[in-house]
Amino acid sequence: MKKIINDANQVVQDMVDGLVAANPTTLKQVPETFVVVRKDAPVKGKVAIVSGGGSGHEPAHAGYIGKGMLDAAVCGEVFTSPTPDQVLEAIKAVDGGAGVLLVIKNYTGDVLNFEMAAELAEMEGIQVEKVIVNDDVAVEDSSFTTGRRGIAGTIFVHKLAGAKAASGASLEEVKSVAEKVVANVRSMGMALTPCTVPAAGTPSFQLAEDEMEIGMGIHGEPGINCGLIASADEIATTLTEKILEDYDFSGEVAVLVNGLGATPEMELYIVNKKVHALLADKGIRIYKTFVGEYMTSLEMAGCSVSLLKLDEELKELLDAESLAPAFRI
Amino acid sequence: MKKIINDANQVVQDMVDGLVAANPTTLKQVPETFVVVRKDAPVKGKVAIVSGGGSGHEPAHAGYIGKGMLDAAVCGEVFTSPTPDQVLEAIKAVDGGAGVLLVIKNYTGDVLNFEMAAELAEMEGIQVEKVIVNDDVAVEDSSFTTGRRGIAGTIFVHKLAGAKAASGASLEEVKSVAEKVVANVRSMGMALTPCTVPAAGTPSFQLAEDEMEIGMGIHGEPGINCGLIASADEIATTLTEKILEDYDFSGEVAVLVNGLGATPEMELYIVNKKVHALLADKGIRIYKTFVGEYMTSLEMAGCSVSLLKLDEELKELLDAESLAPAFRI
Amino acid sequence: MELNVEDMIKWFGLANEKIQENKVYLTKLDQPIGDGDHGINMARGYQEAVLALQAKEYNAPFEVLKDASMVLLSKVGGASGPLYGTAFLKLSMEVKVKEVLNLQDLANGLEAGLTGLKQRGKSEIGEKTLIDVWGPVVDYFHKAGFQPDNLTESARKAMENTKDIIATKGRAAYFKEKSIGHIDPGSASSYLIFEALAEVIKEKE
Amino acid sequence: MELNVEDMIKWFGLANEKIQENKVYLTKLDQPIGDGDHGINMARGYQEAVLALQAKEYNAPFEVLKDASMVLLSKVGGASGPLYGTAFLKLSMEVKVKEVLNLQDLANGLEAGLTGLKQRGKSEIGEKTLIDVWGPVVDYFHKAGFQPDNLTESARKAMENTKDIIATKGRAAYFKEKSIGHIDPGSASSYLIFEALAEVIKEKE
Ligand SMILES: Nc1ncnc2c1ncn2[C@@H]1O[C@H](COP(=O)(O)OP(=O)(O)O)[C@@H](O)[C@H]1O
Ligand SMILES: Nc1ncnc2c1ncn2[C@@H]1O[C@H](COP(=O)(O)OP(=O)(O)O)[C@@H](O)[C@H]1O
Ligand SMILES: [Mg+2]
Ligand SMILES: [Mg+2]
Ligand SMILES: [Mg+2]
Ligand SMILES: [Mg+2]
Repeated sequence: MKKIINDANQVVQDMVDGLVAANPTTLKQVPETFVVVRKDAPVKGKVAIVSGGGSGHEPAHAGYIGKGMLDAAVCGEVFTSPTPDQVLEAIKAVDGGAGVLLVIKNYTGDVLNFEMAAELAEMEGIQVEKVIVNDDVAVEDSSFTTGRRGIAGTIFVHKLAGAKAASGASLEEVKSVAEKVVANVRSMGMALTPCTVPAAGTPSFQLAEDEMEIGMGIHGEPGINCGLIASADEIATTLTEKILEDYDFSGEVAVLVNGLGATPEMELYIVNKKVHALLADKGIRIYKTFVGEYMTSLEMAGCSVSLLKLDEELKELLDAESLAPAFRI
Repeated sequence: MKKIINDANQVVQDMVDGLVAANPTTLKQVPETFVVVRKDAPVKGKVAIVSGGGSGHEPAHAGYIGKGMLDAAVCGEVFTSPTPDQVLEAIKAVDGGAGVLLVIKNYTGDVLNFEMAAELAEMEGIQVEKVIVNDDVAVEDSSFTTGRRGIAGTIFVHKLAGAKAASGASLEEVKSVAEKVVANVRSMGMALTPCTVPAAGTPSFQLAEDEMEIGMGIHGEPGINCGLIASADEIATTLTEKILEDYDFSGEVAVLVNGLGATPEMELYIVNKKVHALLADKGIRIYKTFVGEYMTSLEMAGCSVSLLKLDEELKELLDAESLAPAFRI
Repeated sequence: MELNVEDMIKWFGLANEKIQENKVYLTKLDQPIGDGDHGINMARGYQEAVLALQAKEYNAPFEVLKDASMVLLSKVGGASGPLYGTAFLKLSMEVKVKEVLNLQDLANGLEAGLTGLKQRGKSEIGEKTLIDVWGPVVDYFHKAGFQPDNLTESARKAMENTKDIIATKGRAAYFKEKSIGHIDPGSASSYLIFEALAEVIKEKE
Repeated sequence: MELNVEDMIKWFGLANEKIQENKVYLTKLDQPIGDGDHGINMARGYQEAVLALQAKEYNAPFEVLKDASMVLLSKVGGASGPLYGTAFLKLSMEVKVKEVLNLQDLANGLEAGLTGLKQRGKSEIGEKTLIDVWGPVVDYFHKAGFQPDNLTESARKAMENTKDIIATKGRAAYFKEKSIGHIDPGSASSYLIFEALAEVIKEKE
């Protein structure tokens, strides 16, 4: 394991300190927690948006804190959902009286911990709603299992719900935008290499020098198949087609080509070229494209593609101002 | 070599296509070149800023194109300086009549190719000035050798010269700001792993599982020493102290903690925490901090620290609006 | 056989020792069919729980259980944190007021814990989760002829049996058929916890 | 011995073959003391040069040399592109108008190329660059008793000798003492180019 860290058990602490130090005018930490909130929180009368999850997915989620996006991010231990008390602290720190929306990626841990926090917050008289993001089409859509994972498409939920909240909308309205985004976003990823949880010290899985895994989750959970490494065009095609099979994207879309951590931006642009060609072929219009690292998996090499189907309302929300450092609009 | 590419000899072509496809409203490609320019180029009456170099350092330099920063970026082959004809095309595409400033990282290839392009442009009646960035304190400052490399500090030159140009300043004034930034910026990097030029197929150097290289250049050129991997605090201390030994930074500074490609953002924040502590100890005030991937080396793991000494003029230019996607202010 | 406050504290202490010893093993189990943090999570949570229990005076077992459940809830994280937190909270509520716990109390308490686990996890026996150890253990407690060694044995068997199950809940569910052949990490930590309980009971006999 | 337009084209063709064959080797030389692209750069540039030369009619060697230099300048990139581009441009200018080149013409032309290299690279003999091959080669051309095989031999020796030099120019300069023991990649490509020239001359004898 080669990492630039001090103590494998202190990485989240050190990261949060370094993050807040880097953004002293826009971020603050809730004392004695790994909760990071807008410096000006709570914003009176505005619905607050809280997200979070295990650490190791940076810039998700703390990079999305800012006017027009998140009010708080709860940083769990690496790959470990944060605990209910931490989520509760976040909710309390940002509630401006108009209620709080929790944006939860669909993993058992996140769902359980955020749900418990929501119950605790309601007991304290705070109005809380939640939305669960499950954009990963690599996983079968089923009500008998945990269901689909939440991956990079989550960023669109942050952005659009955040824009709606910034516009002064009610909790119900913000939640309904978030649900609309969830209903209209699909993603799929792939990996070339594993990653190592610092405190574990060894990679969480193995891929041979000529192998890749299609459909990989952001914690290294496997995908649809492990096969020989393919070309960028083939990879882009596999991911895009699986997404298009799952949902009718005809009309206009936003595209997100996301790097998992170790993949050079060059390669993401190569993938983007093919995604554009594929969508053009199908007559799907691309309204906006985002290429970069938005939802990572430590130092995993790989990428994901997300599509968000847009209508006039969603376009306006996508274009609204965001001052979040990792998603400036 | 595990890469998401199609043809190792076509990566720059594919990347430029994917980049322009992602930014259709802000970027355009000069036909039949790897030159990317602002969509609205040439901006009449504004001094234009052109930079570039070998590819593989993304988002440098095309990510810095935008109002308030670069007008054009010339993308060479991977790790290979672009040729004079390409640089000339860039100069011609962005000259708005007020002249063009070339921002060159100090490598023999970049210097030679950009200089030849400048001569050709002058022959065509375009006013061209150039500034050479040599911020890497890992290399001895010498007039008998090639001298110091240009690394991540270059981004500050782009930003501040770009802001000056946007303010309507003359070529001479823009050049003098760029030179002032060069005089006041210092950087140093380190690496944990090598990277692989796609067309070469094998890593350009080796580092054992317990080794790191301090003072590493962005093409994998070696540094001051190769030793056992140290803690984030030790690494931050080594880099920061070497920078502080080289130049008197007392007063106010901007900090840039830059990832080389494969290093998780988490680790960059851990380094940032220590850099802040060290500067605080020395009574150096931090005006602004940037943490992220600004000048990468393909999939190399590692980081660099840059400091820019600020005065009122430079602060104002640093704070000026930039619409460049990779450096939004 | 009756367990008092001290025994409860001993239970958590012993379980903690086992979890610390098996931290790497539990994490390794979570690598092929999870995200490689289960040992880290459990070790962090149990360590904190033991510290918290040492720092306080208790009058009844349910108080120990409640405090432990709160620490686990706020220190383990992931899926296992709220699950173990819930299980011990339900166990605590079931045995409320009692100053000592006999086998019947434990049986009822653990059954309440199991019910809590199922509700919280929206899951059932046979989904390759820690429930697949809690279920057989509760059954064993309800049987006549309790023997600590047999408790350990039935927990161990239950844990081993999770190898053959296809996961349908938790992170391992993404691995589908590939989850077969691997022990569920949560079942392994539950086994350690029941092994510790068996040892505490054995000492009392 | 006189070289005409066809021989010039043959020179670039032969040099290209050698460079393509040694593409990996040249890149490998550039890995320990450079950035691992020299073979890729030279192979790309020479391939393009040969294609360009085949597509046109020429009346004199200097025209071939000028076109080749322009292609190298615009296709090699890196440090070596402008250097080779400059060298061949200066060579072309030196032998301008002449319809055939004898040994003396080549000697003068290569010397002009060497001067161009030094100016462009702001470098001298002994800095572990391709100049360390061009220098001895020019010297050899000026000597009496020219023998193609000896040209090759002196170029090879010069290339080998770059092993012992500490680099002070180009990317290898960052390696300081560590650059010792490694052949300079640019010297190796220059060696191949002169080996090709020697073979062309040999055929004419
Ligand atoms: N829905 C569920 N119901 C019951 N137990 C579950 C459920 N989901 C996960 N688990 C248990 O949690 C364990 C994983 O815990 P841990 O690795 O700490 O959390 P995470 O999966 O969030 O990384 C699994 O091995 C399983 O026993
Ligand atoms: N200043 C210089 N003068 C002469 N030759 C140089 C100089 N700098 C570099 N070279 C030559 O260029 C070669 C490297 O070429 P190449 O790898 O293609 O470019 P780069 O170093 O830009 O990657 C070196 O081996 C050396 O022979
Ligand atoms: Mg986890
Ligand atoms: Mg190069
Ligand atoms: Mg886990
Ligand atoms: Mg090179």
